[in-house]
Amino acid sequence: EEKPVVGLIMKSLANEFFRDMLEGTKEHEKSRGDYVLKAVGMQNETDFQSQINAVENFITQEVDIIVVAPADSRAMIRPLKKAIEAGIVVINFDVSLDADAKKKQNLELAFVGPDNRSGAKLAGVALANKLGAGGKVVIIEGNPGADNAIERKKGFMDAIEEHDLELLASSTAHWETEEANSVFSNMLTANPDIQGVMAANDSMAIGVIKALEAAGRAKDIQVVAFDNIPAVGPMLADGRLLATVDQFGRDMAANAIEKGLAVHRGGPELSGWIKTDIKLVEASK
Amino acid sequence: MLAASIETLATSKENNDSRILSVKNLCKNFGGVKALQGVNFDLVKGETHALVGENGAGKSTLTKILTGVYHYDDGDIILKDNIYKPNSPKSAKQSGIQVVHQEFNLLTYLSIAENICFESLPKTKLGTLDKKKMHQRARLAMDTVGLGDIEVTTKISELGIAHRQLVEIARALEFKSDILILDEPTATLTQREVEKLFTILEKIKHSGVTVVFISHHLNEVFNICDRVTIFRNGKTITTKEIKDTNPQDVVSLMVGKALEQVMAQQSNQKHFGSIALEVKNLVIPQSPNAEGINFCVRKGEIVGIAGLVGAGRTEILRTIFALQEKISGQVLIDGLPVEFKNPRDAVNARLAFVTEDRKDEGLILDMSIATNSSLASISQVSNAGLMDFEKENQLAADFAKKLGLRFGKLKDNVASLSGGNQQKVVLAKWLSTNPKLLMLDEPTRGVDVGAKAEIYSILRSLALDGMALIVVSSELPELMTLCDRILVLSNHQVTGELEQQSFSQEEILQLAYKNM
Amino acid sequence: MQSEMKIDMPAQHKKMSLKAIVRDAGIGIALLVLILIFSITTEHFLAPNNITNILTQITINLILAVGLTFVILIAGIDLSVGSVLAFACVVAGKVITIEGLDANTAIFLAVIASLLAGTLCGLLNGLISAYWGLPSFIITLGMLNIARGGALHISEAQTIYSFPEQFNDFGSASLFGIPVVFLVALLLVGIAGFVLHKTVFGRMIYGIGNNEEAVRLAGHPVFWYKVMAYTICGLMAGIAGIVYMARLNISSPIAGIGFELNAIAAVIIGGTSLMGGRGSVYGTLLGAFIIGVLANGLILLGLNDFMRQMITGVVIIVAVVLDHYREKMTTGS
Amino acid sequence: MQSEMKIDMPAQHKKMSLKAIVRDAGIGIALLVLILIFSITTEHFLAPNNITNILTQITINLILAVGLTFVILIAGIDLSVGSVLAFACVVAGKVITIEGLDANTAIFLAVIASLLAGTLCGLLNGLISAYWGLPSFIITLGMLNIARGGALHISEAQTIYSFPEQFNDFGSASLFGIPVVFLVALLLVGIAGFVLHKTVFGRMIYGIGNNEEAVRLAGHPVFWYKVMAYTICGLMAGIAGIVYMARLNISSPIAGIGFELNAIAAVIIGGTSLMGGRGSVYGTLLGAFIIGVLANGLILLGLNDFMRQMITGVVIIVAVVLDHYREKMTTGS
Ligand SMILES: Nc1ncnc2c1ncn2[C@@H]1O[C@H](COP(=O)(O)OP(=O)(O)OP(=O)(O)O)[C@@H](O)[C@H]1O
Ligand SMILES: Nc1ncnc2c1ncn2[C@@H]1O[C@H](COP(=O)(O)OP(=O)(O)OP(=O)(O)O)[C@@H](O)[C@H]1O
Ligand SMILES: [Mg+2]
Ligand SMILES: [Mg+2]
Repeated sequence: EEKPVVGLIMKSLANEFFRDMLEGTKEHEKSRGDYVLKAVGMQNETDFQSQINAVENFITQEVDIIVVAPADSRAMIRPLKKAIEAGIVVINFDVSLDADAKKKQNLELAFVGPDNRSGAKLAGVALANKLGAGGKVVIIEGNPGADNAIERKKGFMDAIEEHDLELLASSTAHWETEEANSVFSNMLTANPDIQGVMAANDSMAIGVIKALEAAGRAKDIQVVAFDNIPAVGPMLADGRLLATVDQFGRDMAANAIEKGLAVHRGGPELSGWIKTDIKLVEASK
Repeated sequence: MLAASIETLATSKENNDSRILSVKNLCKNFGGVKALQGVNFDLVKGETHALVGENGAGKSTLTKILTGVYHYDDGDIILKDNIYKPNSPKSAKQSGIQVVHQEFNLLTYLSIAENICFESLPKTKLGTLDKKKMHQRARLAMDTVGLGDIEVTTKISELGIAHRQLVEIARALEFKSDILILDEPTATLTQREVEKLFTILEKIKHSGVTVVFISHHLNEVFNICDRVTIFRNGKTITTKEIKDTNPQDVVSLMVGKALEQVMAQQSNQKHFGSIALEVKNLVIPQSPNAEGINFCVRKGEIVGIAGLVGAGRTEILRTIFALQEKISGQVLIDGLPVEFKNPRDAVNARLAFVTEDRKDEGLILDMSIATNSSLASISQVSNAGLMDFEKENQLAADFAKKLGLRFGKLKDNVASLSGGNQQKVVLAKWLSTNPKLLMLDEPTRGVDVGAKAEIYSILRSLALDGMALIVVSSELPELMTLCDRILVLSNHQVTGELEQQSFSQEEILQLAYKNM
Repeated sequence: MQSEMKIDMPAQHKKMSLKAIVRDAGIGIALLVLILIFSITTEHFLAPNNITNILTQITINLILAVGLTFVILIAGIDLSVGSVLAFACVVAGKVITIEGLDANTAIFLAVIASLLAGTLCGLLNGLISAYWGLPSFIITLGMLNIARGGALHISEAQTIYSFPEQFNDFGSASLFGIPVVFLVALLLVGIAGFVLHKTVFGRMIYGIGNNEEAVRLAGHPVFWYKVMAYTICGLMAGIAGIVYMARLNISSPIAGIGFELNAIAAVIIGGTSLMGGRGSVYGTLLGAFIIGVLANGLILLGLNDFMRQMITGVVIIVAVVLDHYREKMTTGS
Repeated sequence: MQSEMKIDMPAQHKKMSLKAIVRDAGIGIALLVLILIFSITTEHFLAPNNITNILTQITINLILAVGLTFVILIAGIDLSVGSVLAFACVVAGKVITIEGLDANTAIFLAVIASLLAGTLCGLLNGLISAYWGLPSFIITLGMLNIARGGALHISEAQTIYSFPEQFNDFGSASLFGIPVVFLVALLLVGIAGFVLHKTVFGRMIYGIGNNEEAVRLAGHPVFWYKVMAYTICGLMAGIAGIVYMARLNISSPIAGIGFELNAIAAVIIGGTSLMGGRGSVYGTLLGAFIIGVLANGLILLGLNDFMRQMITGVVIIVAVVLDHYREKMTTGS
C-alpha cells in the first residue's frame, strides 16, 4: 500500500516561526513514517499567488491531503474548494479562512489553529496589569492587510479597551527588526510619555528594545510581543521583554497533518474551530 | 610658442631615411563587409603622409588596425623591422603610435585637463591625482593648439564641436610618439584653426615624428604632405610623391575616372523668387547684448553663412528651427511671422535642418538606412499610423540612388556606413520631406570629393527647382562655389554680406575677424 | 563595388523577420533546456494540468512585462507596476462591490475603473518624467510609494472580496485547457507586437530608444510618444489588476509587491536592452516563460525554498550569459 | 590672440570646487525646506535626541548608498545590496557565535567574515557583468536571489543572537551625542569622496561612466575598474551588514529587504546620473539625509502609515523636480 502524500503549504519560510514549524513537521514525518511530506513556502508574505499556484500544483500532483496556512483568508477559498472537489482532504491551520467568505462560496472547512486575537489580548492584558489603568501605550503592527497582523492588533485593542489604556500611536514596521527600531525611536521622540509597547511579533520587539536601550528608557517602558522566538529568550530572562505569546508553532502543522491523516483514513470530518494551545510567556525575574 | 612637450615628442634615433612602418597586403572583413582587401603602403621616418580616398574606402579601418582597435585578418605589418600585431590600443601606444580618431573620444562631463591627460594621469608621491601637474600639462597642450585662453577646468560639454576636435588633437600631441595618425582632423575646423594645426604639424615633423594625415581636402594634402597614398574600395591604388602629382590626378585615381568639374559649373540664369525666409533683429541667449541679426533668403537662392568657430552660425539655425529659444526678434516665412514652439512646427512649415553633428542629432545609428531615410517623412510611408514597408523601402531606394549612396542592404544599420555615406542618409531624410527651406550646417563635413560634388549639384538643382537654402560652412571654397550670397558673422553679429561677384577669401576672412 | 540596389523588397523583408525571429528565439534555447531538464527530472512537469498551471501562473507577470517592454524600449524603467496593479485592483474592488449594482454593470464598471486607475498612474509617470526630463527610475519609485499608499488608504488595508460569480468564473475559465486569462495576455502580446513592429508609433518608440534627439529633430512629438509608453505600461498594470482580481477573487492592497522586478527580469531575459531601442515583445514572452517554468519546475522538484531562490538567481544569470553567446554566434558569422 | 597662461591656479581651483559644492548642495535646498517644515510643524524634531535618532537611522542606507555611488557612476546598478547585507550579516553572525572563541577574536573574525562575504558577492557581480558585458540590472537581480537564499540557508531562517557585549556596545556608542556608527558612515563618505575626486582610480570611474570606449581606447583596463566598482559596492554592503548586527544585536536573514531601492533613491536624489559619469558621493550624503529626515519627520507628525507612504513618494518626486530647476538656474546663468 502506498503511503499517503501530504502537501503542506506554508507562509514565508524566511519567517523563523514557519521555519520552525516546518522542522516540527519533518520530525513528525520521520517519527510516524507512514506518509510522505511535500512542503512549499512562499517568496514573501504577500505572495498570495504562489500559494494558489501551490494548491494547483498539488492538485496536479494528486496529493492526498493538503494542509494549508493561508496567506490571505479570502484568496485561498476558491482553489481549496477545487482541491476538495478533486477529492483531496484539506486542512486549514494557522490562519482561519474568512467565515463570511466561506459561507458565500459554500465551503465547509474546519480550522485548526490558535486564536491570534485572544493571544494578543493575553499579552496586552499582561502589559495593562503592569501599567495600571490609564497607561499610555503604542502598537507596532505587522504587515498592513495581513490577517494575523489584523487579528493581533484587534487583540491588543481589546486589552486596551478593557483596561482603559491610552493608545498614543500605532504604526506598521512590516514585521521587521530594523524598521521597528526606526519607527519606534521616532514614536518615542514624538511621545516621550510612552509607558508600554505592544509589538505584533518578537522580531519587531527586538528592534523596539534596542531603541529603548539607546534612549536610556529600557527600565521605565514595558514591552510585550508575540511568537516566543529563541532570540527573545535573554530578553525575557532579564525582564527587558515583559511577556510574549507562544502558540507552539513547532507542533501546529504537525497537529494539523495528524488530523488530516485521521480524516484520510476514514475518520470523522472535522468542523468548526479546533483551537490549538496558546500560552503567555512572562519575564522570569 | 611651442610647447616643451612637443620638443620631447621625438626621442629621435638615428635619422636614417629608412622606412619605419610598412604594410603589406592587409585585409580586414567585418562579417560580410570587406573593408580592406589588400592595402600596401609604407612610412618613411619624419615624413607627412596623406591617405586619401572616397568615403568608405577604408582609411579609418586602417587607422584602427594600426592603433590596436581592430585585429587584422590577413597581411603583414612591419614596424621598425619587427612584426607588428597590436592587441590593444595600449600596446599600440607603447609601440609609439598615437592617434586622433575620426569619431570623438572625449569624456563629456570631465574637464579639458582630465581629458588631455587621461592616458596617463599624473600622480603625486602619495599616489593621488596630481591636479597641479595635470593642469600644467593640459595648459601647455592647449597652448600648442592655440586654445590657451580656455580654462583647462572647463567641461567638454561646454565646448563647441571645433574646440572639442582641438582638444583631441592636444591630447594626442601631449603624448610622445613616433607616428601620429590624424583621421580627418580638419573636418570640424575652420580655416583659422586649420592653419594653426598646420603650423603645429610642421614643428612636429621637424622633431622627427612621422605624421599620417587623412583628409578629404586635397588642398590641405598638397599644402603639407610629402607623399600621398590613394585608397579605392578597400585597396591602395598607389603612393605618389606630392611634388610629382597634382590634385586632378589624385581625384581621378580616387574615383577611378576623371571627375567632371561639377564644382565649376555655375548656372548663369538666376531667377530668385519671393522671400522665403526673413530674420529680423534676432537676438539669441548666447549673445544677449549683440545687435539683432537681419537677413533674408529668397526662393531659389543659396545663402551661405561664413564665420569663425563660435561666431554663432549654428545658433542662428538652431533658433530658426526652434531648437533653442530666442530673446527677441522675428522670423518670417513667406512674409508671415511664425512662432515655432518646437522642431515639429518647423518641420510642419516645411523647414529642414541638416545639423552639424550627425551622430548625436542626425541619425539613429543602430537603425536601418530605410528607417533613417523615412524618419522625417514617415507620414508618406504610412497609412493611418500603419507602416507601409514597401513604400518605405522604395523611398529609401530612390534617395539612395539619387544621392549615390554606397551601401549593402537598405536594412543595414547606418552605423555600418562610412562617414560620408552617413551624411547622405541625413540628406535623404530631409529631402524626402520636400522642404521649402533647407538649412545645412557643415553639409559636407567628412564627405569625399566625389560625393561632395554630387551633393553640390543636388543642392544646386534643388535651388533651381525653387527651394531656398542656407548653408553654414567652415570651408570658404565650398561657400564660394555653392552660394549666391554669403553672410559673414563675427562674434554673433553680421559684419557683412557679399554678392557672388564680390566673393573673395580675403574679404570674407577680414569680415570674419572684424569683431574679434 | 557600388552595390546595385536589391528591389525584391518583399523577400528581403521576409528574410529580415526570419532573422529577427531566430534572434528572439535565442533565449528560447535556454527555455527548451529548462523544459527538458524538468521533463526528465520531475514526474508531472508535462502533465496537461501542470501546463495549465504554468500558463495561469505566468499570466500576470507577462501582462506587466508587455507594458514594461514599451517603457524599457524608450530607455526608461517603471518600478511602480506592482503597486499600480494593487491600486487598480483595489479601485476595481471598491467599484465591483458597490451595493445595488447588477452583476454585469458592476463588472463592467470595475474593469473600466481598473484600466482608468492604471492608465492614470502611467500617465502621471510619463508626464512627470518626460516633461522635466527626469530619470524614470526615481519618478516611478515615487509612484511605487504613492500608489501603494493609495491602495492601502482606499481599502483601509482590508482585503476586498465577494465578487459576482461570473467574474470569478472568468478568472478560472479555460478554453481547450488553456486558461482564458492567459489567452488575454497572449492577445496583449500580439497587439503589442503589432503596434511595435507595424505602426509608426512603434517605429518612434524604437527611434526614441536609440536616439531621442534625432527623432525630435525630425519633427516628431517625442514628449507625447514617451508619455504614451508610460501610459501603456500603466494600462497594462491596470489590466493585470483586473486579472489578479478575477484569478484570486479578492482585491488586496498588498498585491503585487515586488512584481516589478520579476517583470523587468522577463523583459531583459527576453533580450530587450535596458539602454533602449533594441528588443521585442516576443522576447518578453519567452522571458516570462523562463521565469514561470523555473518557478514551477523547482517546486515540482521538491527543493526547499532557499535552494529554489538561489537556483532561480543562478538561472537568471545563466540565461543572459547563454543569450550573450548565442547573439555573438549569430552576429559573428 | 594666443593668451598667456594663467598661473593663479589656487584661485581658479577654489572657484571650481565652490561651484561644485553649490551644485552638490543644490538638493540641500530641498533638505533645508524639509527640515524647516518639520521644525515648525513638530515639537521634537530639533531635539538632540531626535537628531541622534535620525543619524542612527540613516547610517545603513548611507553606507549602502556610498557603495552604489561607485556602481551608478559607471552607469551600472546593484540591486543585490540589501540581500548581500543580509548574507554578510548572517555569515558574521555565525562566526561571532562560534563557541569557545574569546570575545575579541570572535568580533575580529566576524568583521573580517562580513567584509569578505560582501566583497565576494560584489566581486562576482562585477566579474560576471563586466566580463560578458551584461546588464548589471539583471546580474545583480540574480545575485539578490542568490545572496538572500544563501543567507536563509546558512541561518536556517533563524535569527542569530547573543553577541559579545563589547560588540553590542559599539553599535549603540556615541561621541558627543553623535552615534559612532554614523561617524563610521561619514568616514566612508570621506574616503569615497577622496577616492573619487583625488585619485586616478576615481577619474577612471567617472571616465567609464562618460564614455567607456574612450577610456578603453586610452589604453586603460576598463574591465578591472568596473569589477572594482562592484566590489567596493559589495564591500560596503558587508560593512552595512556588520553595522546592522552591532546596532540591533541580531543577525537576521531577512534583514535589508528592499533596502536597495532606498539606497538607489539616495544616490539619485543626490544628483548622480543613472547614465553614469556625473554626480558625487557628497550628493549621496544629502540624498540619504532627505530620505531619513522625511521618514523621521512624518512619524513625528503623527501621520498614519498610508499617508506617510504617499507623502514619501510625492516628496521623492518633488525633490528631483526641484533639483532640476536648481540645476537649470545654475547652468543657465
Ligand atoms: N565596425 C564595422 N562594422 C562593419 N563594417 C564596417 C565597420 N567599420 C567600417 N566598416 C565598413 O568598412 C568600410 C571602410 O570604412 P572606413 O570607415 O574605413 O572608411 P573611410 O575610408 O574612413 O571613409 P570616410 O572617409 O567616410 O571616413 C566601409 O564600407 C564601412 O561600411
Ligand atoms: N571657448 C569657449 N568656451 C565656452 N563656450 C564656447 C567657447 N567657444 C564657443 N563656445 C560656445 O559653444 C557653442 C558651440 O560652439 P561652436 O564652435 O559650434 O560655435 P557656433 O556658435 O556654433 O559657431 P559656428 O557654428 O559658427 O562654428 C556656442 O554656444 C559657443 O558660444
Ligand atoms: Mg573614416
Ligand atoms: Mg557650428
